[in-house]
Amino acid sequence: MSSEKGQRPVDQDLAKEFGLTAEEYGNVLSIMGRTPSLTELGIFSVMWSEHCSYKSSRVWLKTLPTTAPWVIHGPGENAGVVDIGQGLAAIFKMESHNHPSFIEPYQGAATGVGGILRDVFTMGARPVANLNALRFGSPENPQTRRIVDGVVRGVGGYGNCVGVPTVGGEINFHPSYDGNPLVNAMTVGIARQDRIFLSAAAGVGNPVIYVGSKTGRDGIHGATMSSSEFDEDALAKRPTVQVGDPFVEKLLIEACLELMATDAIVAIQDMGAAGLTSSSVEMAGKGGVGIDLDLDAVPQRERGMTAYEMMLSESQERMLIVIRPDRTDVARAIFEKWELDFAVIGHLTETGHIVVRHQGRVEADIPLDPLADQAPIYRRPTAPAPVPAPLGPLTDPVGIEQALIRLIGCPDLASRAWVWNQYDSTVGGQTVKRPGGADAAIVKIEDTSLGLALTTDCTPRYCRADARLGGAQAVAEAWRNIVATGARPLAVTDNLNFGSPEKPEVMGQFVAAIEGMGEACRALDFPVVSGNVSLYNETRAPDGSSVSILPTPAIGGLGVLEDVAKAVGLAMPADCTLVLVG
Amino acid sequence: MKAGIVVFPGTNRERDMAIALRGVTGRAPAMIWHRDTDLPDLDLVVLAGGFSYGDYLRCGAMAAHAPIMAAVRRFAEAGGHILGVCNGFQILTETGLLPGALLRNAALRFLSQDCHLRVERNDTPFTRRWQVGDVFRTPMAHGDGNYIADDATIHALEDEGRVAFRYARPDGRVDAGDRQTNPNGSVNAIAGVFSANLRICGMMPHPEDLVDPLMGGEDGKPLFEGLVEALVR
Amino acid sequence: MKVRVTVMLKDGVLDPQGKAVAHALHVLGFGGVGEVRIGRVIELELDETDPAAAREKADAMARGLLANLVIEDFVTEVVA
Amino acid sequence: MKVRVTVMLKDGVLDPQGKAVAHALHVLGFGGVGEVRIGRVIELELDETDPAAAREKADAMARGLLANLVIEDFVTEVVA
Ligand SMILES: Nc1ncnc2c1ncn2[C@@H]1O[C@H](COP(=O)(O)OP(=O)(O)O)[C@@H](O)[C@H]1O
Repeated sequence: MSSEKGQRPVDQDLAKEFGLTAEEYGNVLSIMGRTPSLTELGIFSVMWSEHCSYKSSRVWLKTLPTTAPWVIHGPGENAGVVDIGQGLAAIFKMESHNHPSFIEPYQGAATGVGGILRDVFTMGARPVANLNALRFGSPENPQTRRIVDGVVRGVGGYGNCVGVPTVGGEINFHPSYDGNPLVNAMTVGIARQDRIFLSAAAGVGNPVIYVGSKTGRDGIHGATMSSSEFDEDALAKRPTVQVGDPFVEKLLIEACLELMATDAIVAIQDMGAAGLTSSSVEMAGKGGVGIDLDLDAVPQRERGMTAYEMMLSESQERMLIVIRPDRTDVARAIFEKWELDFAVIGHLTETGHIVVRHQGRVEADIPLDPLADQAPIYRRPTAPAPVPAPLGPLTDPVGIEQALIRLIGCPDLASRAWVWNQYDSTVGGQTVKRPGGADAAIVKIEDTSLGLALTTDCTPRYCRADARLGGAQAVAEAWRNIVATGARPLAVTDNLNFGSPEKPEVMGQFVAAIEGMGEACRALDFPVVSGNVSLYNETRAPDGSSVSILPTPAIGGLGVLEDVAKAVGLAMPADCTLVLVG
Repeated sequence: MKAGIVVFPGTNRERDMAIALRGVTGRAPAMIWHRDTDLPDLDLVVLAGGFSYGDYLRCGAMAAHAPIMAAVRRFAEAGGHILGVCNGFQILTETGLLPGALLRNAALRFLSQDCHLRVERNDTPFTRRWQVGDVFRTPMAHGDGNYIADDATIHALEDEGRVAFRYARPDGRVDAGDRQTNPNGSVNAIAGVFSANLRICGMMPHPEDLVDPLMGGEDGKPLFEGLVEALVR
Repeated sequence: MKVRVTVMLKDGVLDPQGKAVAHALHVLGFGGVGEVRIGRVIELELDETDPAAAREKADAMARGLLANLVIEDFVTEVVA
Repeated sequence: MKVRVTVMLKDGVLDPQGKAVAHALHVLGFGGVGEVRIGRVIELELDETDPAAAREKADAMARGLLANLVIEDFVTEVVA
């Protein structure tokens, strides 16, 4: 791909293909004071993509409540961190992998699980539970079966192999997801509060090390693609699909946790979207230092990779670590023990620039501050979304028995056992309430009396009827599901899945949903500590128009039980009385 | 009883197994690294569940060749006791320490659910805490648990009483053709087998995940209690 | 007529299985092993007597079901 | 030298995957499909120049790791 592009001059046309607007490209030119190289253009385009920069959502996300006495780290780190007592912290986040799951359902879902796991263990937590919130098209659509099958296998295939129990989730069906399923994966991990690892780089001269799998030409431009509308064109342009390797991820978890038990790490970050680019830019940027990378040292899976390709590759199961120089050998020994790649690929500098060298040439030299500070922020126009017509009176009274049978049989309410029976929910030996066992899954914290209550919730039809109430309702439902188990709700993560932000009515839904969520979170003292935004979830209708998905602000809730033995489930003992409250 | 758990790259139920063993022995089992070439002084070697080497190629195939397995084989030849659960069972068949092989589940899907096992004999260290015909509940979680062997091997196993456990209904009835009770399609509903000397036992389900009422029951505990009773020195 | 469809991952797509097997062969003491790629073969007994027609049918099956063209390539051949 | 090892379940061993594929092909409207068997192919890049030596090496790898002779048969062939 780059060999063709390499021959093309970098100009506004190319910038447009990379997803930058004319104005954004103008800013690139003024920051650089010259025409950027291809690699530099690639770095700007991914850092300023919707996916990495949150340019359409940032102003609204800021309105969410994010603090409470028990919040240790809110949004801004790889995952949210809350105090659960006894010196321990729960670290959790939810993330989407919607577009990749449409292209290749198995690998899309699998790598989604892999990505969110890395966000959590990169902070020092051992992952103890996975959840997943899935939305598929109409069951009548012939594509739906294939996508459901691939996604469910992919979630299980990855989670089962890494040995993290999948303990809960939710599934809905609606035609608006026909060409755009939603795959939102959530991971929860546990760490000691005094052993939490952050991503801000520090210490000029400190080595930057690369660990995990080798870099290939996987998913180049995935980040910019996940921020653009999805259509036939995108299918044709698709990058090499990323294939997940859960076996390597398992080794990476063990190796990182082993290294984290030493004092070697200064900062650590997983390579997620736009791998090497976003991890190095963010780590150096947050730490206010510069970073020099030598791409010749990057472990490579394929021959002849260019700087552009290496910087934008989304190969999975890789991490970037800033390390104390005198601990490099300790670290190397640990990664060799786990049979993972390990390479020193650069060091921190005082230049405030990211400098990328390859085969004796400087392929990129970008000042980090303006790259971050001048990232676009949009306050896009909003308009009220059309309110669906009221449902009208019941015209076909079928009698209560038939109604019940229909309800139980409908795709949105039918048993999900066929799904959760493909997920290993007991590995780890700490699962107190498995899927279907309680309103929220309950996982015991090993060697303590503590338990976590975990749930994901959202009712997209409510959000379409009234995005504000729908957003509030999703939060309230997560809170109720946690309370119903006897746990104390602590905090939420979210995954805001919406259509194109360039449609004012979609932006209207987005803003209203956030307002509703914010209100509910404030009222319940249930702050948002991490999350993810997925926009441009659109499919092409037969008439050529673009249809947005139902607004889907998925909420992942977490609560704590001081005494996990007191957790309450759904099973009704024979000799009990039924009471209705509320 | 001194127990040790072998850890391969990709093993992921070693912690569950350690908890179960600690519960009955009162002390933590030794964790043994796949690259070691010797075993410490042990009464029981456990091959735990998981996805050794990702279960790539065939489940257990690559682990069967790990350096530690030569030591495990010597341990077996010297009459040592070995328990292989799930991936551990697959590894034992791949090394030839137990007969047969485990194919993809009949429904071609990973199955994570509770099943019921019927105890086929109780004069072994693994089963002495049960009565013959007892049924206990246990979780299972695997994609390749469909036990198969050639006819001669199956006959030999049956004739010599080397079937340890069979998938059964809660009332003890076995129906190999019924997917409800024999979910992975195993020949004769075989869920676990013994070696000829009855000192090696491999099984697919996970008794180690049901040893605590908090996790839903203690149905798997007799296996570990029996081992302690039999192997205590 | 028997047709064999061989399905392999496309060049450039990560092959975790192949990687792990290459490593294992090395550990087992087999030297001189370079790249290892793992694929699937599907042998189909087809009700056809004309080899060209049989291959065409197998090609259609490969495109429709047997291969995942997003990440895999396939080859068909008549074997008997 | 490139060698291909093809591993198939032995005759007589039930192949549930093959059965499922046969069924799926039928549902997709492909008629005239008899038995379907599914196997694995492993392509090895070997550091050998002599085809006979390369095959011998691959045979040893197949016996040692690539095939489980309890349930599987294998064939090796030099492909390049
Ligand atoms: N994708 C999934 N993965 C795992 N478990 C799931 C999934 N979808 C639903 N479940 C589980 O199925 C049960 C019922 O789901 P749902 O009907 O959404 O619950 P509720 O309405 O009580 O929140 C819950 O235990 C939930 O965790």
